[in-house]
Amino acid sequence: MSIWSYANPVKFLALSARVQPVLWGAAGGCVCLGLIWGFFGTPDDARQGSTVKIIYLHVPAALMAINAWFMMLVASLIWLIRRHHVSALAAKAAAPVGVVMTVIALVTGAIWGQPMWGTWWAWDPRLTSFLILFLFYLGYIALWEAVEDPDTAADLTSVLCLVGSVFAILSRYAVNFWNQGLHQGTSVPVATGGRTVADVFWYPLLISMVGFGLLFIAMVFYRTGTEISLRRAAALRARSDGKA
Amino acid sequence: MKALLQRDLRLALRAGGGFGLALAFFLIVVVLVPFSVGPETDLLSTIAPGVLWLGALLACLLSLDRLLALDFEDGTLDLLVTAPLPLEAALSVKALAHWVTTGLPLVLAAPVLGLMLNVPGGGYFWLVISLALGTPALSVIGTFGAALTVGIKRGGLLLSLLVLPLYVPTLIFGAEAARRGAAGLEASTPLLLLAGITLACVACMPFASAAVLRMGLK
Amino acid sequence: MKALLQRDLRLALRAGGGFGLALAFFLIVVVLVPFSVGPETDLLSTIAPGVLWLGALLACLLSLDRLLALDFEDGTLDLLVTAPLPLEAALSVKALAHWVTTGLPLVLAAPVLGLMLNVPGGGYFWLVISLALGTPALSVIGTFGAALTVGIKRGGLLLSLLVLPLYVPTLIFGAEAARRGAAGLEASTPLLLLAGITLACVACMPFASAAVLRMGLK
Amino acid sequence: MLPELGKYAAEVISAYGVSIAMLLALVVLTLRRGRRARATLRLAEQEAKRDG
Amino acid sequence: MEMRVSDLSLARGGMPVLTGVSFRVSSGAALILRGPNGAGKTTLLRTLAGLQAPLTGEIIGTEDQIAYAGHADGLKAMLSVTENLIFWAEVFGHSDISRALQAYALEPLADRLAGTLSAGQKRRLGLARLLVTGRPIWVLDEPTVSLDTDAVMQFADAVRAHLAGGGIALIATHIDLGIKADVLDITPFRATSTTRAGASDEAFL
Amino acid sequence: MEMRVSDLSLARGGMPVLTGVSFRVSSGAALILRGPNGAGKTTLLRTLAGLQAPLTGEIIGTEDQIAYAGHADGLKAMLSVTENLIFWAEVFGHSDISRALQAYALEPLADRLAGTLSAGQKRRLGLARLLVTGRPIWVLDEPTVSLDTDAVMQFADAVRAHLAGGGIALIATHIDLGIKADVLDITPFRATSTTRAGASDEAFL
Ligand code: HEM
Ligand SMILES: Nc1ncnc2c1ncn2[C@@H]1O[C@H](COP(=O)(O)OP(=O)(O)OP(=O)(O)O)[C@@H](O)[C@H]1O
Ligand SMILES: Nc1ncnc2c1ncn2[C@@H]1O[C@H](COP(=O)(O)OP(=O)(O)OP(=O)(O)O)[C@@H](O)[C@H]1O
Ligand SMILES: [Mg+2]
Ligand SMILES: [Mg+2]
Repeated sequence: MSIWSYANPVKFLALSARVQPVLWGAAGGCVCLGLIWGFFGTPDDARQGSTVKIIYLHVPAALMAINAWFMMLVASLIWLIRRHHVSALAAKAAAPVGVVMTVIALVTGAIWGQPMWGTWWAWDPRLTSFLILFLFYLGYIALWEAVEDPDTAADLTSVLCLVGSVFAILSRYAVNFWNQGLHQGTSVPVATGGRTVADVFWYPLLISMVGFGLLFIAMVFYRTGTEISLRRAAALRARSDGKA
Repeated sequence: MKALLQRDLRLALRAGGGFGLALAFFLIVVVLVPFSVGPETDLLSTIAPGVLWLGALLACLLSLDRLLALDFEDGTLDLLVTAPLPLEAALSVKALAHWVTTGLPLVLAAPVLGLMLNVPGGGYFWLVISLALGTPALSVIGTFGAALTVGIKRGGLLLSLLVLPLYVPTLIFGAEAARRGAAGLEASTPLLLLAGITLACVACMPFASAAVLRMGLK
Repeated sequence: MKALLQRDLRLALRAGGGFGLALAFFLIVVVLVPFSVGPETDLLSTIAPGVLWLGALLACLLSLDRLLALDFEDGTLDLLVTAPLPLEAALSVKALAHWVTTGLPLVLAAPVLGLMLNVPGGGYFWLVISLALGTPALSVIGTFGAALTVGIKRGGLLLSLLVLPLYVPTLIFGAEAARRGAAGLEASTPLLLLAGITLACVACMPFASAAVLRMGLK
Repeated sequence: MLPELGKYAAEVISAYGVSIAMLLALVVLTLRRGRRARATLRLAEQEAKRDG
Repeated sequence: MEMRVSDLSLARGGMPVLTGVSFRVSSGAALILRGPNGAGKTTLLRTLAGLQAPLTGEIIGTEDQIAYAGHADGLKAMLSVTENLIFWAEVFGHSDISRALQAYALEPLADRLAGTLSAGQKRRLGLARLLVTGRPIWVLDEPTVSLDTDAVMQFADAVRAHLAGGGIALIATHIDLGIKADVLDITPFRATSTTRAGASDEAFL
Repeated sequence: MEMRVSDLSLARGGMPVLTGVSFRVSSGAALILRGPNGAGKTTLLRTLAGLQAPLTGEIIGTEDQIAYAGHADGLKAMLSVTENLIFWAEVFGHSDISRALQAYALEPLADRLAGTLSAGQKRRLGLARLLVTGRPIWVLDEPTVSLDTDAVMQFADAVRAHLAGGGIALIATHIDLGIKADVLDITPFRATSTTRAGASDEAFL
């Protein structure tokens, strides 16, 4: 059976109902384990003191904020090319989760900035491009809300997501050009191969990142189901009204 | 296409048509800045290039919602879509008309308003050049935003929300060039980047705008 | 009157209704300022109170054109004028609805956005107070402007042009109070003057707005 | 019970507090909206079945 | 109750349009205004509704009595049919909208957003609004535009009921409505170029 | 020339409205669409004009041949009658507007701003626009709204002349136009609740 068969909304509903418990369980477990281990079970950093503990929230949230947008981009493309409703609704469902992740990254970063840099906020490129990402999320959600016809809304938001992605990358370079920053470089080893975080910090961080990822997936599954239910209820109602 | 350009310009010149209003808005923002940040000359001349760029951007933004919404409301857009003109061309022409009625006057007025904020001597040249290179991108990107929000009742502010993040790269390079120019630094790198953005936008955005408009109209 | 307030608030909350969009615009202006004037923290914190006031004013301004124009276009205004409600009351209610959907959120958001521009510590209190006292005047004066331009097709920018000079006194006292507060100076004099302006506007402007609207509709 | 957080206790705890609160709020809102939507759907399905 | 209009002169855009219009309509009667395009029907009705002032002449008995329905319907696309009606009912100090919904067979559409109605359905909603105002004088400008034959009949019934209840209706129309009423052709009152009736540009002649 | 529509299904707002519509109209013929309010006439005409896509079915022979006139007229209030017409003529690659002005007796109004016309005068201008497009297929949605009897006659003449020149006209209307034409009542094609035609909400059923 092809994976596209789950592009049928009703089938997807059934599938999501089946995987829900596993997903939520795993997500909850990982998040709790990572955060508790991080908070209670790791030593303080020599330079940063206890504030390193913020990393277990800050980095996973920041990662998920970016990945959520990326997932929306892929889902938008699928909608534009293959016109699977589930895909469009998944993009819609992911956006609010992405915003919350963005806000968590911003807030924990701000709180961390106070002791480390002596300021809540600085116009550092990394922070600034995150703020721009936040604006893109807001615009995307506002557009979904504003367009009445759901299919048109899906079309328009998909194109916005595409164009927005291009401009988000452009902004990233522009911002880098505009200001050299305070924020430290990346140390998650995906890009660079080696990592700069000591093992004591690394394992809980890894678990926490996995947890945030799972939480995101669980949430998107569930919320997509919600959107499908709403559409399906509206469709059924409309049919029976039409008959009346 | 010539007909469309002519009509748009003529409409802009008629009563309530908006020609010169972007200019007036620009002027007023520049006038209000000293009221809000205080009258110190040094401070003003430091922030002057930035304020002028920001003012230009906001003035542009504010005039976007009449770019397509009026034509939508009175049914002109429906008829244009069925006309023999390719929609991409029609939208490019409308963007051009928007630039001629808002961007161009702002470019010409910037040196005069710069006086009021004490832009340092050599800065005028770079200010004008950067605005001249950057404002076309603002119009073209704005057309895309207008096309996105066209079916939505009075999308005004939504339009701003969608368009502003898209304006960020243009603003950064434009303002950077103007600021460096005013400070007597080398400003050709940001200027080149700005020109690149404008060219790319002018070349690609009309297709996105037309696609989005077709989706929105149905 | 309750019906009118309810309807306006409900419409604002519906899709495309504009609630929260003023807020978004405010946010975006604050974000764009560093891009245009540069990222230096000192400079930013000096101009912060002024920028926030200017941003609030512009956000308010941008939402004015939907205050009456939509009701005019679909004929609601004609019907309201013939309804048993006194027009003055109707316009006051509409101004109130405008304030609740734009001014109030701005007041609440100002401290957060102040963070981003590094408003000095003690300044937050005065900033919020001055905005809370000043924004109602902005809504009421804005209603007058909207009534003036109601018959004019897409008066958007013309409206801005007419209203901005009327906003000057409010802006001066409001920004002055916020700036003094941020600098740790005594700020109660401009604050009192601001309160006076607001009270006078709320008391008198609806009559002017109603008069102007009656003239414009015929 | 709490580990020794030194002079940064306030920061660390508030960071955790705010983040966890936001995550919880997101989950709760998601679940609530989801429950409601699924309830509406069940109702609509029953109606549809009844009306044939 | 009776409304009386005597020797009315009207201008539109600074130019006199009609002069010397006089008529009276009493309780329970309807008056249908006819005249070619551009004759001044809309101008006359707007003046009666108090939306513009006459140049000369008097209008008696209409103060706060009029419900006006013009070319635009005053409906909000983003409110549902019910919400739209309730709003207007409350503005006019009433609250019951069921009769209005019923008169124009709007019940099946009650929860639809007004923006998603077809042209004729919108018009029916616009006319239903008249029933929730409780006003005795209806001033209607081409009310049956876009209506199908059923809906025209519903409208005629509503007008007849209104008249039977002692109301008054003034209707400008180009087509036949099937309502028993006096007809006033306004063509003879059209202002000629020599008419002097106090229009604003006359000061310059 | 001939236009052919086969087995068309249409949706509006995600709901199927019409299914299985088929007809053909050949050069020189007119087709009048009838149906109660909300039947789907506007939806059908917009689809034919290419403003929305059909769910299923084929439309043949309309590509770049259609001049559409819907509920809104596409007139600019701040341009004069002549300027409005010239604009549309140029968009469609023509330049002569005198025939259009004459057909609807618009010469006396030629220099007036479109915004200062009465409802019927505006409509006449909107219809005159069709004459400057030079397109062979006219798709008209309730064209005679607000028109007086003279103007309705002018319209009928214009349609007859268009047909005589080998054109095609599709007209949705509720009233009688005095044009010899086939009538298609679309009521039988209304989608029932069990219709499956690929409307966007069907994926959810
Ligand atoms: C509002 C402010 C902040 C924002 C929006 C922000 C944003 C981000 C983002 C997006 C990442 C992930 C980047 C990646 O992994 O490639 C990240 C990672 C990180 N941030 Fe922040 N940050 C902020 C403030 C801070 C502060 C104040 C500190 C501490 C001094 C900090 C320390 C870190 C660390 C240690 C990482 C992990 C870097 C790595 O190993 O990849 N951040 N931040
Ligand atoms: N703003 C304006 N400025 C100048 N003249 C105007 C204006 N509005 C309308 N007119 C003219 O006033 C006259 C009366 O217009 P009115 O709208 O009252 O006509 P009407 O009888 O309602 O016509 P219709 O049947 O077409 O609706 C017309 O000749 C019209 O052209
Ligand atoms: N945006 C929308 N969303 C949902 N349904 C809609 C929307 N627009 C129209 N409809 C419905 O689609 C159906 C067809 O509408 P359409 O406008 O085609 O009817 P019509 O035949 O032109 O009617 P009229 O004679 O009143 O103009 C109607 O039942 C209408 O209520
Ligand atoms: Mg009229
Ligand atoms: Mg229709």
